[in-house]
Amino acid sequence: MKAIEISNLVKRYGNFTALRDVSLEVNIGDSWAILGPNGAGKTTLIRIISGQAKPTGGEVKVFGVSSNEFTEEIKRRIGILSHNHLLYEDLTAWENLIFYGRLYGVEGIEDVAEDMLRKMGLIGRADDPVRTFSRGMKQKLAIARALIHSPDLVILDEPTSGLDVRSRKDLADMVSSLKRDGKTVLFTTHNLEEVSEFCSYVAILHRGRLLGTRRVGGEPLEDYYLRLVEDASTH
Amino acid sequence: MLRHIKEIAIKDLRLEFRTKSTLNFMLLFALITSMMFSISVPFQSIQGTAPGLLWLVFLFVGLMGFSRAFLREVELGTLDGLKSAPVSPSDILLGKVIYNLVLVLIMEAIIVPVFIGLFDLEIGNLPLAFLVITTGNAGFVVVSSSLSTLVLRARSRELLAPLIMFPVIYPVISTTISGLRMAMGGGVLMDVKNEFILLVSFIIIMLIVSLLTFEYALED
Amino acid sequence: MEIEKKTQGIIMLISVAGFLLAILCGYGALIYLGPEKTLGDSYRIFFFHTPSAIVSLLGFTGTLIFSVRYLIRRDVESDIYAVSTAKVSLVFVTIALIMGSIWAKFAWGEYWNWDPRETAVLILWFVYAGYFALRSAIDEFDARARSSAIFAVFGYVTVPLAYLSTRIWASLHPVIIHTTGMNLEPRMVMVFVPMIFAVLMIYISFVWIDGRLKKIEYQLMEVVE
Amino acid sequence: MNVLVGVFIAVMAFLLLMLGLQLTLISKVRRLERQMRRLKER
Repeated sequence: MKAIEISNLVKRYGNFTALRDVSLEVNIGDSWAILGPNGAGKTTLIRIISGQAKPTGGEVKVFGVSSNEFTEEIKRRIGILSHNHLLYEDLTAWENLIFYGRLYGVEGIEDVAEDMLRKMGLIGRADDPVRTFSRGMKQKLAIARALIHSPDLVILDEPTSGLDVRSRKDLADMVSSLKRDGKTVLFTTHNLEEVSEFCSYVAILHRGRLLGTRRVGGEPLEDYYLRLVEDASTH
Repeated sequence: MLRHIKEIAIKDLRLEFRTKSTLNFMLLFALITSMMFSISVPFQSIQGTAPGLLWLVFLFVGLMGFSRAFLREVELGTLDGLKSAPVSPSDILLGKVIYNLVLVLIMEAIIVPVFIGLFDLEIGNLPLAFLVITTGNAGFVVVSSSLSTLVLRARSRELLAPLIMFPVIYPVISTTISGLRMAMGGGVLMDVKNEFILLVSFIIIMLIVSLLTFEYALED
Repeated sequence: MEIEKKTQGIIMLISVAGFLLAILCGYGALIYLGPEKTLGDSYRIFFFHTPSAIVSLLGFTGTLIFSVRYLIRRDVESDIYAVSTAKVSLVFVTIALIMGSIWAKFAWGEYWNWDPRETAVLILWFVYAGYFALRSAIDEFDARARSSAIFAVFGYVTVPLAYLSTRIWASLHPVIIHTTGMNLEPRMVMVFVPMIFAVLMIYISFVWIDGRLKKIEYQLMEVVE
Repeated sequence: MNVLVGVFIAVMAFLLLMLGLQLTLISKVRRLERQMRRLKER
């Protein structure tokens, strides 16, 4: 079984085609970067994989289950960190984690949440509303939120945007520890350098089309990327 | 699942009581409309028009307040969090309905006494009046909770919302007023039997329609 | 394309037959039948008012069916026909409302009486006016089709309500069709029933033509893309 | 009686107007279909 199998995925919003004929397979335990400029369809792809949006055509399977029959069981195995942090600003850090933990049916949620907050270094601010947090702290809490139910597939949608150097380093540590634990990681970015820093595979998305996939290493990514994009525009 | 519904409702109540953003606005709005009515309606005719006016206050307030439950999630972007969580759409809807029902009960407990005082009303059967308003509001909450998601991506949604909600809840509006009139005149439960049958069947039908369509309403 | 041509021919036939039948029945209603005992000549409005009302209610049922079909299938065609049926029904119910209030002026002395049936039909009118308002406010195709389809399902409650309004609330509105049969003289039935069919045929042809127009406009838009 | 004849004529005129509307709509459909064919041939 693969973690993700996407075949001939199409997503249209009215006349605008966000994704056309995207096919991709991700093995369990691999870490993939989806690289593409803004508007390439990265977020749309993520939304479909995480069950927030439905495909117009084609099929997406996550852990063998098709997105058309997406069950709560599958959603429980996915953790998503979106560029929108998905936190309730007027609730405290603690309340946010407890709320989501209960929705995900996490057992012993209070202990898990406390562990999580300690690991993220937020335990001292647990009872402060999220509104008062700095950008980096919100990001840390968002990570805790995404991982509260220890998901098998972790989706990170542009997680580095707006992060300072310190928080970025923490994020990289977190991703490598996820990889060590054998989790599948999906990571979207528009930044070439981040690909090799976080992931071992890369898929290049350009104007809704998947131009190519490869292992990280060998030919410099920049050359590979430019070659694919030029090929695509001459066709 | 009941657990999810409860979690969502409690979360929303906690959010609301922390900021009171909706509750305060709803109350102020209710007070100012009551005052406007009090100024505009001649004293002699108030006993006859009061049921309609009281219900209008609730309609206006509900129209502004009930849709906040979803709007707030959309503005914060947390609706995506709910959608990616293992929660069925009907749980989300029912959580919001229950949250709005609690808001309604709070509003009633404050507005009705103020309204009675402001107009110096005589209410024949106060418990029945409360019961009628609550049932009417329940119908309103069910419809507005799910219709408010339809205008989320529309232009000028604040204008559009009453436009599409009022005609659909018209049966609730008219039966509640007639029930309220009965209760104010000192009627008993048996006098408003027909109104109750109509209201309850409306609520049940709308709840079924909401639960069936809500999965589509949340999609994108 | 070939099938479309054939349907087009059939629809043209239905349309022309509908119009001819309507003229014939109009003659029957206005000239062939004599005045009624209590209402005099004003009862003749009934032959135009009631068929448009009946057909528009049937038409809104069509809107419901196409809307549900859209939600299941997500096809452009269902959305287009949901809109066409709603549009033509809205015109017909407007006609029924206007003629009804003219009749009310003769029979009850006022154009508008807030009779339960009048009110219920007016609310229904607002529901479908709201339907078009909702559509015009959403730009994105899928969101527009989906939202309005869901709204059509909700709004449909007003249709049975309009039909049953005379039974639920005390109403002045005459009830013509009972479960036991029709409350009409045989000669009147001879004009009334064909008139329903005539209006229905006109309705169907309008819906088909409008739907066809919208479909081809949609296809053109896609090709230009 | 005269009033009724007048009403009848008005109804006929209204029906003919509707028929005319249908015919214009159909001719518009035809025109767009031709346009479509031309676009497809290209």
